[in-house]
Amino acid sequence: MFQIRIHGRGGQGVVTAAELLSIAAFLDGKHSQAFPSFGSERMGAPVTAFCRISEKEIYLREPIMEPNAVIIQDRTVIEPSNAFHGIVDSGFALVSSRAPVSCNNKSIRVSCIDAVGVAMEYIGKPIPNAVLLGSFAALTGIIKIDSVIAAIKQKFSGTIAEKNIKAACFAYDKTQKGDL
Amino acid sequence: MNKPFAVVLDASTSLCNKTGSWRTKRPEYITRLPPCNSACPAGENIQQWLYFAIEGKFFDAWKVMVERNPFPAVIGRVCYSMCEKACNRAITDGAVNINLLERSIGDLAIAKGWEFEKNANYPGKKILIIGAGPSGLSAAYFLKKLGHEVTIYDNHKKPGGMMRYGVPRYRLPNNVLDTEIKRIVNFGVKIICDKKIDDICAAIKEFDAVYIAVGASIALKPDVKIESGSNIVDAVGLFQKLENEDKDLPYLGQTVLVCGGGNTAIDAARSSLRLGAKNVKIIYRRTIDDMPANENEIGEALAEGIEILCLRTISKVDKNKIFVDKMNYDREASILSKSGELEILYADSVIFAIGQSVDKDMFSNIEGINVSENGVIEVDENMMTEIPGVFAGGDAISGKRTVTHAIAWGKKASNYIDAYLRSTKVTKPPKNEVITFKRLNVAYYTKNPRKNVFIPMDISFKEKDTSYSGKKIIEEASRCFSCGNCFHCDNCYGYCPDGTIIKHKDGSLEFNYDYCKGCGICASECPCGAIKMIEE
Amino acid sequence: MLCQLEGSQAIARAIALCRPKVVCAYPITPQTHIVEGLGELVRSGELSECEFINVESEMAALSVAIGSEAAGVRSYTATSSQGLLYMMEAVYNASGMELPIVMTLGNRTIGAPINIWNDHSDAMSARDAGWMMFFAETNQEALDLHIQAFKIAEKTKNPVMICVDGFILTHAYERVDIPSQEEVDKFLPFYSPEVCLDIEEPLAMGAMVSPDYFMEVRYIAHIKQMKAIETIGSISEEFFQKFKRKSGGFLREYEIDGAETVIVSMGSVAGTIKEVIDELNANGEKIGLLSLICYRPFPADILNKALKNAKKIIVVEKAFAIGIGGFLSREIELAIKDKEIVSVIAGIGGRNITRSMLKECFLQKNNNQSTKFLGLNEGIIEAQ
Amino acid sequence: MSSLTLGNRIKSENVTIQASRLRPNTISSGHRACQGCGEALAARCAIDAAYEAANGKIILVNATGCLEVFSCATPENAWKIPWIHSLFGNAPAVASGVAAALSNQKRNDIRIIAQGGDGSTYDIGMGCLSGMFERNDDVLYICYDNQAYMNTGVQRSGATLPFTRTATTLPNSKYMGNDPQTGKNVPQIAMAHGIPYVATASIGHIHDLEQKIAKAVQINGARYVHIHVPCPLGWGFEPSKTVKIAKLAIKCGLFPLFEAENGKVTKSTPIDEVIAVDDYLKAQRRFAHLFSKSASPDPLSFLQKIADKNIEKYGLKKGISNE
Repeated sequence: MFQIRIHGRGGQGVVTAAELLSIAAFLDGKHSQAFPSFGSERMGAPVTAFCRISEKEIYLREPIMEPNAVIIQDRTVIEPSNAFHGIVDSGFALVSSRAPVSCNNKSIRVSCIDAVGVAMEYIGKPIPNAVLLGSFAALTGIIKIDSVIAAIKQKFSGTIAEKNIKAACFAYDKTQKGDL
Repeated sequence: MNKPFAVVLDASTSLCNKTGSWRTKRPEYITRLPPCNSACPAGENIQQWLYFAIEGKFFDAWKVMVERNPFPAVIGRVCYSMCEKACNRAITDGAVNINLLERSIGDLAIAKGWEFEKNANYPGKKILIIGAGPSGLSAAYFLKKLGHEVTIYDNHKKPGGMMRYGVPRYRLPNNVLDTEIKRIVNFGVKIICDKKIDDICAAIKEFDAVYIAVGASIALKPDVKIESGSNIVDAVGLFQKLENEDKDLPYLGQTVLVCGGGNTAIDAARSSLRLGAKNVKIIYRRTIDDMPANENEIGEALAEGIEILCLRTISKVDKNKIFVDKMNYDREASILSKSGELEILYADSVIFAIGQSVDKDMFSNIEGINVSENGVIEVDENMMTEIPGVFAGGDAISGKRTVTHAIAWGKKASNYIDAYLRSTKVTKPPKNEVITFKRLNVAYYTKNPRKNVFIPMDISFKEKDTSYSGKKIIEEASRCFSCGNCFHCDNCYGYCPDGTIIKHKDGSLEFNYDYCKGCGICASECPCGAIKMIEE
Repeated sequence: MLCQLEGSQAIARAIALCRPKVVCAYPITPQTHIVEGLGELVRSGELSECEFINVESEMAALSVAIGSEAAGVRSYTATSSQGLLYMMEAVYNASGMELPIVMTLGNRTIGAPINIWNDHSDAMSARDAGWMMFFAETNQEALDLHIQAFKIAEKTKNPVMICVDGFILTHAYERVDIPSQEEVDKFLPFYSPEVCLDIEEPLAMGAMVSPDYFMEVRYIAHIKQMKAIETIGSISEEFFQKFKRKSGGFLREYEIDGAETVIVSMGSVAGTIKEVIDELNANGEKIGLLSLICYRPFPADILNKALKNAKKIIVVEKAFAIGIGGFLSREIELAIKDKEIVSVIAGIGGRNITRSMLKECFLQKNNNQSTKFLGLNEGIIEAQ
Repeated sequence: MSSLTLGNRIKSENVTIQASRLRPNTISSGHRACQGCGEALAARCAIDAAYEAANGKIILVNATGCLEVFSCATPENAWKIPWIHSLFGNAPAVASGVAAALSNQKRNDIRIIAQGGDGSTYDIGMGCLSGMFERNDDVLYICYDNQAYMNTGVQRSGATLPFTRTATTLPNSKYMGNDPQTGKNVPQIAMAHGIPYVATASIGHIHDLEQKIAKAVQINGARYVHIHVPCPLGWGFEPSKTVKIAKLAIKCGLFPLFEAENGKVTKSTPIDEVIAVDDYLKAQRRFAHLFSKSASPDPLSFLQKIADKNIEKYGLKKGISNE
């Protein structure tokens, strides 16, 4: 089972990111489970969402405390959300950040992408989730980029879907190239 | 259907709950005596005939009238209308114009040629009636109705008595009177005129009973000092001469003073105008509101320019100089007194219309028929004289001398005579309680003030046609409050919170005491006081 | 059709497949996504011939459903927590009038203190209201239960409440198999009640009932609901036949054969418990799980049979009554006597229930405490 | 004869349905209302009128209260038409539900009426009522206003008049009955929702009441008719006086009869002859303390001012007609 935790702020599409991840995994033929950190979601407040991906049916309902990967949509939440907490050895941390980010646990593979910058360029809004998912697909190989695209298509429609797909693909390619 | 138990119920199942057991008082439909009926000397069921008139059932209305009065068209013209004075509507917006309605329906009967319904031949007794005035004719009609054979003798040229000789023609045209008398003749009553009764005792032997209804034909002498050379006329004498088209009419002159307050006084005044007088005044002791004459008659007299001088009595007539006392009248205490103030009037003639008395001479040689000092024939409580089988009635025995009273006497006499002939007694049905204004809910009646009809007329002896026709009869009759008698307004039915009143197809109403809780809203909201709450 | 859907959306789809004619609700977290989803399905026309009514309160929400159901059409509402309390008078009313309304309860605790997170306090507050109550373990089950719910309700003339853990299920994206409209139509016939407000056959519903009849009314309701156990079983069986999926019914057993300790729980926590059992049994423990789906009517006999061989029963329950303790554990005692029953109060007000907590709890022996509070922060308690 | 009585044996126009031999009697005899109950009378008048206007296609939703209790208690149901009682405070919402169901079935020919007393209308059911109004649901709501909680023994409601004696506003040395600074006006609140039709009516004027109900029934959307129903028990007068008291309330101006469409007063029923409020108040024991020897005249003048204001506001001397 692969467990992903997503950190960000209300309004950045954190829960959507988890949802898209779970849909992408589903489209890959896997079992997946996405759920938010429950609460009254207020714009700007730190938000966490979770996603489990497995070959088998998933029973577990506890929050993800030992993720295989974290996706951090806003580097400023790392501290308040204790975003690197519990990541398994050699786990992934994908951070939306222009500047490099470091982690005390050196076994964690930290990658940074200026997801907001890419989002502004492709989508015109500072919503980095599609960019990060593209990058995540490339980084971990847990989900296929085609499934991410299909998930975005399922969730959104029209030009919004197109723009997000372009952004995701751009990030995927960039990550594939190791151009982070 | 599998309904949830107890929570879901079929419609109208409450009907099995007989809430009538809650009741401590029970409403009942009653009839109270309307004041008009109560006031009518003839005992006409006015409220009932108005009820039919409202429905446009004029024949039914007329039938109700003639149950008590064979002269609707006449009475509709000459009655003093006690009914209207008693009418509860008088307190709000004017009495129902009962008199005019009676005339209108009476005229309709004449126009339509309605006749009395002949009863099955009853082997009755033979009855002689002396006098074809209102009382005699009325008694004849009612006795005939009871199945008797009736003959009337009258010493005048024509039957009618005071109806013919006491009322001027412009008020009661001959054709109206003739038709209504003719109807009685058609009914089977034999009338023989120009017949002198020389020996009433002999006549009695021929008949099983006799009814003396000779009226009061002698004008009362006024208690006034009259100097010689004064021109004094009695009203009844004047009318008789007019009726007989006598050339030898008394001289009235230009200025006429009439003394009296009844219809006769008004008639005399108005007749004077018609006979050429220019200046006619009526002198009356009390106020105009106290005058017994009909409101309409007074109104018309005033309209014709007749002046009514109230609170005055004549003390002396000296040729054309009339000495008048001014009076004080305390209506509440009913005290009339001289004020001490004097007045002198001038007139070419003075007509007294102050009443009549019985012709004493008529019975002076008959033992058993006594005329009292008051000028009336003495009778016992059964209207019988000292001679068994000889009855007397009408103006001859009463002080209240109106056509209506006379008709009432006739009806009354018929009952006593019939009882005498059958050797039974007259039983009077119990009189219902008279309904007072307080018991009415007048708010339920649409405001509709009385319209008095004054048609400007040329001053002649021709009657003016004020009779209502169909629609107007209904309109005016509809002003009736129907005091004390259900008129099917459905208030009780509609206001009952428990829906306990059953309304039948014919509109009649019935309490369903199974459900009536006795709240009394029905009685409380009845406009006419025709429901009474009675303790269970 | 397999889909990856949020629980609330899955429920909304299930409801839409049942073709309700009236849907009404008042927003309350965590129920909101369900009615939002339905609102959208109605607006898009996917759920056609359905009146979607935005009401002013939960009281009105259930009252509208009472009205429409009484008028003879399939009606649905959803709520949570305080909303259920606010409509509670109507909750009793709907069952008292035998109106087969289906309601989703997105389970959330009850304040004060105000708290929007999951536990079963709200459901427990309505446990005696005469409704049938079912708890979903997964979103798939939630979906399936709703389809069964209308059939159960309409057949037994008893309203049905489907309890779905707030956030944990309502907000979780999972794989669900959504049946086709044809399949659902075959399973759930057109609703045509025998008794309703009908001008052709006027009846009065909701009469006042005096002491002369009231006890009988309640007795009959009790007997009817106990009898409904048969109906629930057969409908679950029919569902399995038609949809080839075991769903609904009374309880679900996991590793129960030979289990010495049997865990009893309701709702989504069963998933985590299963993971814990797998792990512990791999190490030689003999633990099984009995996930109770049908809470009302309380299937005591069925539970009794299922728990017959257990030596110890641990009831993991997400609600308790102040002043006495767990509800479910006490009711389990009705089903089975003379067994050690431990009540574990867990997840109150949204407190996480983790594998490690459960593991520790299941392994604890010689327990003198009959009621335990899972994950209680002793530090806070002491400080108070 | 008169057009002011309920019936007229001669004319067929301007007579009430209540006078008709074939009136529907939607509420049957055998119900358990008190003797002289104004509400029982009003209910039959109103629902019969509605029944006629809707060709018999009526469904009733009843809030808890006197009317509900006396009309439908196992095993006896007085209603002739489909009827449902749910709760005290939810009748408008239940009616909305019935309306939704019927609208769904394309049965807009069936008209829905919700009804309740002033307690359920003014107080406990206000939220549901406002919601029903605001959504403009196709429901006619009838409030039978007897100005207190009669079913529970005459306690004060939001409709209780100033200075009224009720079981919870007993006059004593400090208070002259109900606090005059309290209370609300639901017809005005209904109008503020801008619903198509609002009217006040009284059992003191059945012609007017029937016309208003008939009109209301035929309008689509949310409608509100407020009927003044004197209560012999709660107000303290002889059961036979129910209709009289209702008439006095109209005549003195304390209960104005008017109609409003889309939030604006369009018509008012003129008073023939305005009377002083005293004539109305002194006929009832609930105001007896205002007429005791030691009573201050202030409460009476306060109530007179309310009446005067009504007369002015609704043009009751001549009546308004903007039709």
